[in-house]
Amino acid sequence: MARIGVFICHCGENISATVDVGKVAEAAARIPGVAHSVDYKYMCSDPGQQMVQNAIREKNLTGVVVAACSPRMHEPTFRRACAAAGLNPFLCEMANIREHCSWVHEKGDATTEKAIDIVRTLVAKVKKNKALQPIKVPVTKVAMVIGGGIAGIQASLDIANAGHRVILVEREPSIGGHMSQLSETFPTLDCSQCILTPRMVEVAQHANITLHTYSELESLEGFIGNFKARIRKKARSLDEKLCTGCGLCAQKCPTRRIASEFDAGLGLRPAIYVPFPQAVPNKPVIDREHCTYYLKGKCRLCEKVCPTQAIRFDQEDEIVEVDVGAVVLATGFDIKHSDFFPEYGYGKHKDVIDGLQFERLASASGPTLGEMRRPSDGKVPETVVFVACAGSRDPAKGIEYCSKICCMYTAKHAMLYKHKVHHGKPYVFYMDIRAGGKMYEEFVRRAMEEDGVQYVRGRVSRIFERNGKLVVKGADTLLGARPMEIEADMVVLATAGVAQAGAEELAQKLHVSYDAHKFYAEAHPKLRPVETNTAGIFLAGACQAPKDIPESVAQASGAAAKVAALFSQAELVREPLIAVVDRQAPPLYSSCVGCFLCQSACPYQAIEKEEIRGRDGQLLKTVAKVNPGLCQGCGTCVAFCRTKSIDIQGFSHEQVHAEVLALLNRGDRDA
Amino acid sequence: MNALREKARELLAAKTVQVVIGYGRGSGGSARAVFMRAPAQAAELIFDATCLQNLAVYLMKPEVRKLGKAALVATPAALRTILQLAAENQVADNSLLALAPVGEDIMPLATFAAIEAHVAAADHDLSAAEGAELGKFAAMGLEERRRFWEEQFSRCLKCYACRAACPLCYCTRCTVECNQPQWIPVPAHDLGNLEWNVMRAMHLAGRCVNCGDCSRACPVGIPLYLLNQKLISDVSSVFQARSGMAARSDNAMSTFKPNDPEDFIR
Amino acid sequence: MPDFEPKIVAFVCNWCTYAGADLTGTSRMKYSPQVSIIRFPCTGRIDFMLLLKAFASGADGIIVSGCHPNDCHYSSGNFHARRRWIIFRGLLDFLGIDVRRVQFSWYGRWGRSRATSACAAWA
Amino acid sequence: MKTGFYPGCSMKGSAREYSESLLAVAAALGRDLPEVPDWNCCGATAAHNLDPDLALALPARILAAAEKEGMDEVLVPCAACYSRLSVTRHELLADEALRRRISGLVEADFRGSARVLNIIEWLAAIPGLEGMVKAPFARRVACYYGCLLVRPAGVVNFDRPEEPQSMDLLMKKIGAEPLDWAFKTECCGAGFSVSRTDLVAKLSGLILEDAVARGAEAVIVACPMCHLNLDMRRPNIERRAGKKYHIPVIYITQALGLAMGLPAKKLGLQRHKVAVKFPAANSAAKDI
Repeated sequence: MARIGVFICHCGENISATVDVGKVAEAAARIPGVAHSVDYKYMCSDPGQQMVQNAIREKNLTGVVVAACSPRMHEPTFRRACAAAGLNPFLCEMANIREHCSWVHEKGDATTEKAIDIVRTLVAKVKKNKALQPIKVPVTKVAMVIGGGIAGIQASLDIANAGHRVILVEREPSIGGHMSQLSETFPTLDCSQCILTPRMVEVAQHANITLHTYSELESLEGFIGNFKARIRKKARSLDEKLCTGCGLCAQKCPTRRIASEFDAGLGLRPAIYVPFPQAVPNKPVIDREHCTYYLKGKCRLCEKVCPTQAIRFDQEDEIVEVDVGAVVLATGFDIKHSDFFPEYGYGKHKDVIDGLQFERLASASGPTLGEMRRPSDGKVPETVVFVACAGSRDPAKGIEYCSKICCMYTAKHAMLYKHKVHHGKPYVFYMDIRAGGKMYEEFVRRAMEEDGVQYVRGRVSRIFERNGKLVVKGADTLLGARPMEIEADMVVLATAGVAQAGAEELAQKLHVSYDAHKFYAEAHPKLRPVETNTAGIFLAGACQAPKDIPESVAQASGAAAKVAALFSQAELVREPLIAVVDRQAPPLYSSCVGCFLCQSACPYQAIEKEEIRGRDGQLLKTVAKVNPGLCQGCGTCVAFCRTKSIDIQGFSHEQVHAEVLALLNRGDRDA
Repeated sequence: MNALREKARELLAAKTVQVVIGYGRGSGGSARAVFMRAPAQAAELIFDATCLQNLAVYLMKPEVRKLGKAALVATPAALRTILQLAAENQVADNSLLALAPVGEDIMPLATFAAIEAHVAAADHDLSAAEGAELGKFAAMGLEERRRFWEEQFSRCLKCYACRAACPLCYCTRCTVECNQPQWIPVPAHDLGNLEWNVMRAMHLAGRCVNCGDCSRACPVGIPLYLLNQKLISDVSSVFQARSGMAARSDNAMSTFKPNDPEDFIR
Repeated sequence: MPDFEPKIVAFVCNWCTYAGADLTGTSRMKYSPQVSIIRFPCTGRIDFMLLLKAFASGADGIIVSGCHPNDCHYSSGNFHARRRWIIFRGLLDFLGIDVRRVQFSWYGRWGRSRATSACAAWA
Repeated sequence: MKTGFYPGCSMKGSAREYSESLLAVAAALGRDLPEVPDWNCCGATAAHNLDPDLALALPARILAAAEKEGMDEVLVPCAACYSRLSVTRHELLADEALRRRISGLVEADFRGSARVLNIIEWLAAIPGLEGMVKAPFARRVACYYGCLLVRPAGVVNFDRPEEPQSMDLLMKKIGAEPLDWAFKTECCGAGFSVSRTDLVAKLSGLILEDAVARGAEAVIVACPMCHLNLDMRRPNIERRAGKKYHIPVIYITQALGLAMGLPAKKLGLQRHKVAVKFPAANSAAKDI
């Protein structure tokens, strides 16, 4: 027979002002199964909790109902109090007679009646509660970071420095990401390589970090703490141990006219190449689509000149299997290129370039070794027009969001241009300047006032070539939308930041949700920005949305902290409010008939197939089984299952059924 | 009919199947299910307008499964049932042989792919007459409908013959038998009958293949097919989903589309 | 029947609507005491059998409310629920039960206007 | 597939040659174009400045008449009428209450079953146009779409709004060499032709200047308003620019007619202000 304790709180007078708490206590005492019913001014206070604990011990209660505020407020408090008194915390329920009763109704019998209804409902529920133990899941203390840009590097270093092993997977031949392509960075004009390469070297030399470059994630199974990842190490056609990085092969390689991805198509590279001088690892890769040997079976010059015979033409892709406990997604972003804009000539005009291409022109390791020369004829451009919001904030083009970093790098570009071409005339067409970071506004102000960049508030409607000049048609909305035409030598489009190519496929491999623009979805935009809805998978950097370097680094450290917290305990402890498929004695073994229609109802792929075999190993039945690590306790499968074979702890069939009947004032047994 | 008998005798003689489930002549001119084990018995097989029962129901009975691989004389409804059972992981491919009567001769369908192709060829939507009958209900007033069904359900004995006849009611422990909590009241009073019939219809939503056996089995003649046809027409018109068309298909009720209509939600 | 007091049961999800109801409390908005709330982890957990059981046990009106599509804490519970509600409502109407007695909604905040209008709609 | 023809006021007035050339080409292609019975003015820019309901009612009445006549689509050669009819059809199909109210106003039930086609869509849908070419229109041409034919993109969605190609492709089919120029969709001054002719002189002048600078021998248009500004306002353009422009402006239907070997008289070429003459070098169409 149940022995339930009911504790009614006055909450000072928040409850007692409109609810006759004495009457509720009396009514509760009369409910069958209630062994103790008392009211007190402040249940959540220490003396209040003492009352609950004493009652549990003295009357060895089998369940507790605290009629007070919302469970979202003090459920943990009272559950901890019950646990301290030896009662399983999941045998304690809150009856919300404040937010849902005393505060929202006038003083009167109806309000007190409702309070009694609520108490009776929760007493009925608590009689059906079961003692539950928290779920313990082992944790593999190895983290996998996907993406070797600044976010991935920072996350890897932080996790490694917290004493855990890290596997960093980077798709390109070298880590560094877009930051390695930049010339200088706002707002301090630090040289990008100077502040990045030490971190890259630190990653390569860190004992805890295993670096897989020119590699991609093949698949990921498992759940938080127990992922199994398969990484495809694409064949570099090189034995990395023998290669000393001398670079002789790249110098001698005859196939030299391949557009360099690192130089955003402006510079050229050979078929066997190291993307940039400070690459980590500084080991070349053979581009099999352009290498003459792979196309026509001839040449093999690199093999001949290589002092350590490190070239391996027959090398195959290799699959590496690793167990990891957490994954940090830091795959970064990409930008739209000039061929996306019809009004700017669909990429026809050579001197209409995008932001990354300008960075390469300005960079000392760029195709023009840092000299400001335009791609078409190598002349120094006298007049350069920078177009902000090229594609961003433009619903007609399907990119309605602001890409956040273009105002800042456009100001930086204009400033760099002026520093290199003192007599040059830079114009910036903008809609609104968004310089919200620390020292950002001052930086843009400096570009305007000290470097004489001509800021024109208005959109560029069309760019076309006319006798050697790029005619930029726009309007100056601060001067009465006066149409203006600028004959420019070069135009730099600050194009929209978009998701990386392949972001969607990677998200599908990890079951991580993403938005319409293929940016990964954070668990909560404000309160859980570095987590995803998939337990154990975290986010850092621009793969979640376009953002600048300081924010990416901050998010990377945030994600690393989450991973370190996850790895800080031997086992992962989770609330046991999850679904369970019933099991029974043979021959039934389970009421589940194995239709598995529940699998498509589960958003977390938490329902697996379990084969029940007889002692002779013969397959008797295939039934559903819930993976406690993955199930988040939504209960969608529970309401779907026809035979009610799957039930959720904390909101079980019996509990909610009892609540409905009790609320409508009918006894349990009245069938 | 003799093509059928010939085929059955040949299958049993060659032991390709252990039992042929077909129709035999029952009492009073009706047809009843027969289970042929020996080649000679094949002569009893018949197939004419009286053979309506959906024999696929026997595929789920343990007693029949024990007999080994079965060949089944399959009406279109039975073929749809086999595909729906396949979609619910209850029957495996190549574990049965469907004999689909086409005019005078018999089309053997050994794999789900063959059954799917055969099923796809014909039209399986609700017939015009069935649609019209549903329309008649829609035209009725709310009160008129309530009285109609109240009267129908008042005659329900809770004998659960409809559950026994339905090939898709194969759950080993049906929720009706669950008493902790007592979902469906045991006595055959009005509220209990309503809850049972609503639950039966809802549990067949997106699954029922409209074979009509539930209504034929009901001793008190409640037009149960109307409930299922109503849900079939809703599921197909609102979700464009049709059960029993493919061996591997998502269940309409356990999947969703982001743009499902929600005009009734405030 | 002016003094007839309808008994309304509200099946709500723990995240948007329950928190919304709490918020309605903290802002001291008033609504009829005839409405009582039962908490579920998600609208996906609300079983049509419970709505049936509530009607059979004497509830006069039912409110079922959860998070707005795309806001679901479990990402798709409300989408599944919506699909079931469409079919369940169709069946109830077919059986002659007045579907206005069951109000489905996505409640960000449980405003007084919503609760009372729900009762009014019932009456 | 029954195709109706909505001429609109300009085709019976200042742009008669557009209608003549269209009907000549249609006859040669064996396509009959029955006019929409009892058609009325489409309201052009005047209507939606005055009253939004009027701006919807006029086109709705036209389309309702076409639907009653069983027309599946209506060819609307004038870009302004095309824009008004397609915007109206778009808005009324999107808002059921509005559709009922406007149908009530014009006492005709607008259903929206008839699609609205512009001249290029209609021509592009005719198979084997190349086969009909007897004398290829071997000229360097600047295809001028004007601002209404391809916009607003959401409603019209017929070609790329910023950098359209459809007229260029059609001209290529009949042997012409369409130039890549920058004023394809720039405004010619449109309705300001009467009130602010100076503006038209400037805007249309810029268009002609760019076309001539790139070596175009003719400007091809598909809208009576553009033709009027580029052709009839030529004296104003020349006076403002201080130089002569001899480049002729012809409708796409006229160019097609010439390529099909139809006589210039039937194409109404004699009605143009700027003589349709081409330099002697390539002589497909002699001095007319």
